[in-house]
Amino acid sequence: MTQMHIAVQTDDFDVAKEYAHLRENNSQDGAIVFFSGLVREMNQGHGVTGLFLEHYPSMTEKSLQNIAQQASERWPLTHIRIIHRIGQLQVSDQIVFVATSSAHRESAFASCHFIMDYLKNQAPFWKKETREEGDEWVAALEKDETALEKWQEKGEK
Amino acid sequence: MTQMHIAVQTDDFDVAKEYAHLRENNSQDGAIVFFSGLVREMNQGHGVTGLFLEHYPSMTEKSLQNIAQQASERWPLTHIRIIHRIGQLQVSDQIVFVATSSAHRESAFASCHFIMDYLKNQAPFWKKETREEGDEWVAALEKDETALEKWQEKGEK
Amino acid sequence: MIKVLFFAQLKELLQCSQIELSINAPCDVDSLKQQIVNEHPNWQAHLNQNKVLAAVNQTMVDATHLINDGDEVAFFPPVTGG
Amino acid sequence: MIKVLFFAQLKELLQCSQIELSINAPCDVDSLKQQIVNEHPNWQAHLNQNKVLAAVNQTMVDATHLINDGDEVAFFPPVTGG
Repeated sequence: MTQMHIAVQTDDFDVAKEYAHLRENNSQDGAIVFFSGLVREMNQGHGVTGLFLEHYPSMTEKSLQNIAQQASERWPLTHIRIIHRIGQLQVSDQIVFVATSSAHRESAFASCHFIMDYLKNQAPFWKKETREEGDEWVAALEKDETALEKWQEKGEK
Repeated sequence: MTQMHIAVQTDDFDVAKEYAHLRENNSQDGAIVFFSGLVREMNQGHGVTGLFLEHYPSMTEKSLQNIAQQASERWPLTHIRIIHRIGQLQVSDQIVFVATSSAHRESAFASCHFIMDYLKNQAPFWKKETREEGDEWVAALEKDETALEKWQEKGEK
Repeated sequence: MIKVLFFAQLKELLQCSQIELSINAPCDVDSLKQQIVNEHPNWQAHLNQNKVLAAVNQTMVDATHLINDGDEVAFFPPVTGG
Repeated sequence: MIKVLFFAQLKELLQCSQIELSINAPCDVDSLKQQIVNEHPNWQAHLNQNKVLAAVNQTMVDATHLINDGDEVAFFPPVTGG
């Protein structure tokens, strides 16, 4: 059984606390991988001073649960932790945290990467950037869609 | 220029401090990936109560520097941090930490995974496990050697 | 009656976050869109954009998915979280 | 003179961590191994194992690498860190 923790919140998160949760009473895992996403000052060629994260409240956690469930069926994971922030954020703020733990590093790396790739394509969040020239919705990138292909190819083997 | 920090030490490391170093004065990066390796209580079918990490002192840092250098030439990274512990460790102890930061998640995931795969194959560390049936040197696994193939294939494209 | 929600840029373009309407259930997502456009002709260009995504009861679906009375439907642009 | 170091299980099997010896430089790694085995016949099985790796001046090398006077050579089992 994979222990899953999923949160969608306006508050910031503490990576040290999240890491402590992954290690707590955990003597079976040899590998923890985490990803942390931050607000960049430059995005798609625009200077950015902040961004607003809108979401679809009743769908967001359900969508993240579904992605975590897929990862837990595909790799032998002890923990999955996903936190995504919503609301107003500034440059360098933390946006998203994904961590997985497993006996071995291949499962931990692949599952963390898989969750981020699917989150980018399927979780109902939208970013509106505060740019020097005015507020603008961020355009979805084709590369995020093609990022899913690597997981589908592997699934067919 | 990639900022590199490489340490080989008996002391434990603090993941929160490492993470803070990666975020410090860093408004250009959107992605941080880190890997943390821990002592498992079961390894290759044996119960383990601890392990001793031997290394080749004058070669260790040079080898990690070389791996970090290769990663920095292959992906656009702002930071690379590698810490590897030596000496006596207990179950659940932290062994190794690798973190990379980049503008985008693909570079951060790939480079962190690349560094761990090469570290496993090229950095001169050896583990002697304290097992219920006596101390025994850990055998190298073929899967760690074949893990390098994915990076060579990509390099040929 | 069904509830239809709009999010992000689509919500701003339509200047509307939510409508309720009666449908001849079951109808598919494309038929629902057509019905909405009939009632709001000036929404046509925005709602019929290729990239507009649809969710029914908080799960992403394709254009042929059948909608039943009481469902919650949502239309929104490609997602950009993470 | 060159310095030759042994590590981990190989060090324990040979019961030796370091030797110094004179070589006819340059000689390759395999020739050096042969010279060592000539001086320590009971090391042959351990040192000639397929999997024993070699480093010269702290860089891994293959069996044909040429060793010069003053080099630091090391032999060790496959690494198991991380």
